[in-house]
Parts: sequence; structure tokens; C-alpha cells
Amino acid sequence: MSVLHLVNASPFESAALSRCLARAGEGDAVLLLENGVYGALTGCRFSREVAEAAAWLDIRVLAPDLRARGLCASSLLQTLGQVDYDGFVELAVRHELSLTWT
Amino acid sequence: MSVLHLVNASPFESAALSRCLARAGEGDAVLLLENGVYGALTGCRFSREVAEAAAWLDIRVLAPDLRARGLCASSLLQTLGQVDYDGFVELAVRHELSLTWT
Amino acid sequence: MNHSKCFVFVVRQPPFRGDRTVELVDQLLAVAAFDHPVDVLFLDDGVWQLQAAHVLEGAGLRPLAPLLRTLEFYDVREVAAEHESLAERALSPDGLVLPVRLLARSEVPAWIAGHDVAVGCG
Amino acid sequence: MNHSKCFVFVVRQPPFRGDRTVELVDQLLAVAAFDHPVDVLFLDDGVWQLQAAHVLEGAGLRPLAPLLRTLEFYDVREVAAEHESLAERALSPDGLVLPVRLLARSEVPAWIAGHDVAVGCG
Amino acid sequence: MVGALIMKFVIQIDASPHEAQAANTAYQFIKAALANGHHILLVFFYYDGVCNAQVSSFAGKDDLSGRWSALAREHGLDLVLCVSAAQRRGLVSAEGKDQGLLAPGFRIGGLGQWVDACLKADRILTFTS
Amino acid sequence: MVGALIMKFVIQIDASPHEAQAANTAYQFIKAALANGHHILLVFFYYDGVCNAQVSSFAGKDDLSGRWSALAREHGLDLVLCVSAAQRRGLVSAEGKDQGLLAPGFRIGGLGQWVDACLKADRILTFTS
Repeated sequence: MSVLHLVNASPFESAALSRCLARAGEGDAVLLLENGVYGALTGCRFSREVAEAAAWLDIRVLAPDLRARGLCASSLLQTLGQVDYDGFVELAVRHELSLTWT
Repeated sequence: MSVLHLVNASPFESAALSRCLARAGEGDAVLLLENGVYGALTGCRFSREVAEAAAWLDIRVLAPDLRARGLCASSLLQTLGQVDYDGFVELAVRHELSLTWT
Repeated sequence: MNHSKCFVFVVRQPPFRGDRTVELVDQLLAVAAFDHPVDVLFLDDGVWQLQAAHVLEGAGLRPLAPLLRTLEFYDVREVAAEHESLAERALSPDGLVLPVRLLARSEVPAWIAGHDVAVGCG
Repeated sequence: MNHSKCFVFVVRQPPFRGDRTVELVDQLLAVAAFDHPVDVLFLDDGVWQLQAAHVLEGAGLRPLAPLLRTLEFYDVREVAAEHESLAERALSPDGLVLPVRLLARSEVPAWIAGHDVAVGCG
Repeated sequence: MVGALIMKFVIQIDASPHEAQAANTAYQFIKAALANGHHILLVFFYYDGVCNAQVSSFAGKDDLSGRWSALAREHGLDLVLCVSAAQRRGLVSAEGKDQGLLAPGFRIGGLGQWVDACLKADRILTFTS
Repeated sequence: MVGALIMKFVIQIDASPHEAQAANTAYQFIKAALANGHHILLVFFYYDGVCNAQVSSFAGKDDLSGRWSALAREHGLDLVLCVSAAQRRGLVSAEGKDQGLLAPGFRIGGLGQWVDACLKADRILTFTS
């Protein structure tokens, strides 16, 4: 079984993203959504931790939530893939379990 | 005017306490309450920041919320004073403004 | 005793937490409607509220920029944002949905203390 | 198709957030009542739920220890807590309101993945 | 000069009692303020705080709405739900009428009443989560 | 083998639409899942998620309860409020009866229905905040 981890809290104020990355397994995926999409920013306190995790873990960002917040591609870690809601559904299909980190 | 800052989020998962301490003025007071009382613990990641702030800032802990969580005096920073709800009211009387950090 | 008071609303939360931003602005404008001076300060993740977003269709979210721009048209006295909160998020003061007064972190305590009523900050 | 499944509830939140702990336990016991294996894992601030509190009068809060002890009496299979979450909070596994299986952080991913349904974790 | 320390408070409550401790903290604070001789001009329920007025179908001491009602009865507290927040959550009709859902002692009011009370008050506190 | 990728989902929603984005995210997820041919066995509202069923007195597209009703009508979705969570919040009487507050398409059920649906489902997702 593998896990789809949903992270929906801003990493500027919440430890949720970091806590999630510390408990994700190798075949798991992490989806940053809602205010969790700020975790995809480059050049921030937490960016290195996310980039390092992305080397072994499938980390995605929910594009509609990026757009709703006015975040553009140039400010994001380039190694994270973006998905829309169809892609979110696909991730849920691919992983048997799901947990939310808030 | 001085401010009574209420911090009610756990410092293990939220940056609220640290954000509050960075914006408190010299004549202000900080009350740790609800899950904010964990900020009074000694020997934790954030304890040094709290102890240093307590040297110039009046930081208190709401005792009923400590007791409800089973936290005993020996695990707490000794420099922080404890108050009950009467003391909370007194703090609100002493400071003209109030802000909550959550 | 019923003299005018000066209010400040402190916003620390990011956008799209249900109706919270709408209700915050409602309360703020109620103060302005009664002709009391009212300021608003965006701190920490609150500064994300000031970031313009152009695409909301499909997301089911209400656009915040037009709502926040009403602060300019009503008698809100000052819209302020903390310089350090913007800088930590690589946000430029020029790209925000409305013009703001920039406050340094060191100025924040005294600026807040210059008010009679503080609301927030969540 | 209607075979038994193995559930895990992951608890990451501290106590006294309104009725959340009561409702979490209700859901967990509903699974146990239908005779499905159910485990619960306390992580991060969730481990504070396991700290006994003796004084609640006046606070208007509901004591959680008796509620959590029902997990032992009903057919909850395993109550687990992460070693590192306890250690970071200087909590000893001996002083908790009910006996727990200790998991090292490195064991957590595989342990969670051993279930059919994961609920939580807030 | 003791009289000068008696103060008039306005309390705003922003959180549902089911998801956070904040409403309960506000309740304890108000009890202590009253016991110390202070005046509570207004308890204003805003955001999800309006859910404090909804009577739980689970009777018993855990229901905070009942404790608010009792406190209002004993001390003449003015418990006001913001009409727009209550309408948004379906507790109050579009016409601003109580739909029979509110616990005794709560009434419907507007943001204007909150502003007005703030002007008369010495201290304004917000309980949120 | 494409047929094997059609899955049965159970969705649990734990948050009020007024305080968090989670319920809206769940709505968008369900729309996308249906559009991709998947089945939604149950949408289960728990904790403050039961507030999704309460009809806002502010008409208009911002009211999520109306969007849930429309989605249920178009796709035969089963929208179930947990009875104990709804009773605790005063949306449902002590006898478990709808008090006329629920938007069309929502019904009252128990945790047993959720457990049962989880057994039949391929995937269980929780939307919380």
C-alpha cells in the first residue's frame, strides 16, 4: 500500500509540511493544495527541505490553488509537477491510502 | 497604550508564539493559554526564545489550561508567572489593547 | 464618553479560509461607516491576501482583490503591511492589489499601540 | 467484495479542540463495533492527548483520559505512539493514560502502509 | 480609587464551541470578570462564533449554549449574534428573523451594535482560534 | 484494462465551508472524479462538515449547500450527515429528525453507513482543515 499525503497548511506558519515529509514512505506521493501550495515556493526557509525530498518522493502542486493565489511558475521549485483536479483524482487512484496534514 | 497578547496555538506546530514575541512592545504582556500553554515548557526547541523574551517582557501562563493538560511545574520555565482567570482579567484591565495569535 | 476611537484590524491569515476575509472586511467597513478612523495591518501570511490572482474559475473561490480594493473607496484610513512579512515571501510592495504603507517590524509595536481598539489577529 | 478491512486513525492534534477528540473516538469505535481491526497512531501534538490531567473543574473541559481508556475495552487492536513525538515533548511512555506500542519514526511509513483505510490526520 | 478599576468590557467570540476551546475560554473569562465586579456591555458572536447560540440536541452540561443562557439570565448579559454571520450560516432567515434555533438569552443584532459598544467600552477582547 | 481503473470512492468532509477551503476542494475533487467515470459511493459529512448542509440565507452561487444539492441531483450522489455530529450542532433533533434546515439531497445517517461504504470502496479520502 502507498499513501497520498495531502498538505493544506501554509509552511510559513505551520509545521505540517515538514511533519509530512518526515513520515512519507518511498512509494508515496505528496500533494500540496489550498494554502499548502506555498510549500512549492523557491527561495524560502523550507524550500531546501522540499527540494531534497522531491529527489526521492513524488511531490505535486494543485495548479488551480496556485493560480487562485496568484503564484507564477518563476517563483516555484521547478522539480515539482503541477496537477489539476483530474490529476488529483489520478493520484488518488494510484495510491491506496490518503492522509491529510493540516 | 500597551497590548495584552493572547497566544493560543501550540508552538510545536504553529509559529504563532514566535511571531507574537517578534511584535510585542516593551510595556506589553503575553498570556499563553489553551494549547499555547505548551510554550511554557522548558527544554524544548522554542524554550530559549521564550526565556530570552521573558527577560524584558511580561509573559504569563494560564494555570487552569496547564492543569487541564497535566503539565506540572517541574517541566515549566520557572521565570514565567502563572495566572488563573482572575489574573487574566487583571491583565486585561492593565493593558488597553488585546490581540490573539493563533 | 462616546467620543471617536481609532481601530486597528490585524490580519495574519492567508486567503481562502471560507468566508473569513469577507467577514473581516464587513466588520472593518462597519467601523468606517460609523466615521471612526480605522487602519488595517497585514502581517505574516496575511500579506498573501494582497497578492492579485487572476484565475479563479473552476476553483469555486471568491476573488479577494475587488473586495480588498473597497478599503480604498470607503474611509479606511491606512492600509499597512509589514516590510519583513513581504520580504520573507519575496513579495514586492508594487505588485499588490492596493497601495500599502510599509512598516518595518521594529515599528509595528508602537504603530499598533497608537490605536484605541485592536481586533484580530487570528 | 465485502471482506474485512484494517483501519488506522492518525491523531496529530492536541487536546481540547471542542468536541473533536470525542467525535474521533466515536468514529474509531464505530469501526471496532463492526468487528474490523482498527489501530490508532498518536503523532506530533497528538501525543499530548495521552497525557493524564487531573484538574478540570472550572475549566469547562471534558476529561479525555476516561474516553481514551475506552479504546482498551472495545476491540481497538493497537494504540501506537511515535517515539520521537514523545521524546521531543519530554513525555515518558510510562506516564500515559493507556499503554501504547512505541513506533520509531523510521517505522511509521511502513506501519501506516500496512492498513487498508487511513483516516485523519488533521 | 478602587472604583476606577471597574471596567466595561466588550467580548467578541469568533469560534464554534465544537472545534476550538476559544468560546469556553471566553465564557470562563466573562465569569471571572463579573465576579470581580466588572461590567460586560456586550458579548458579540461573529464568524463561526454564532454557532454558540445553537442548542445542541445532546442535553447536558457539555452544551455551551445552555451555559451561555444561564449566565445571561443570572447577570443580564447581552448576547448578540451578528445577523449577517448568522444568515450566512442559515441560523437566521434572509429577513433577519430567528428561526427558532437560538438558545434563550441570545438576540440578533448588527455590526453597528458592536461598534457602538466598543465606543462605550474600556476594553475590547476577541476570542478566536 | 481501462475498466479496472474505474474506482469507487468514499469522501469524508470534516470542515465548515465558512471557515476553510476543504469543503470546496472536496466538491471540486468529486466533480473531477465523476467526470472521469469514477463512482462516489458516499459523501459523508462529519465534525463541522455537517454545516455544509445548512442553507445559507444569502442566496447565490457562493452558497456551497446549493452546489451540493445540484451535484447530488445531477449525479445521484448520496450526501449523508452523521446524525450524532448534526445533533451535537443542533441541526437534527434528539430523535434524529431533520428540523427542516437541510438543503435538498442531504440525508441523515450514521457512522455505520460510513463503515459499510468504506468496506465497499476502493479509495477513502478525508477533506479536513
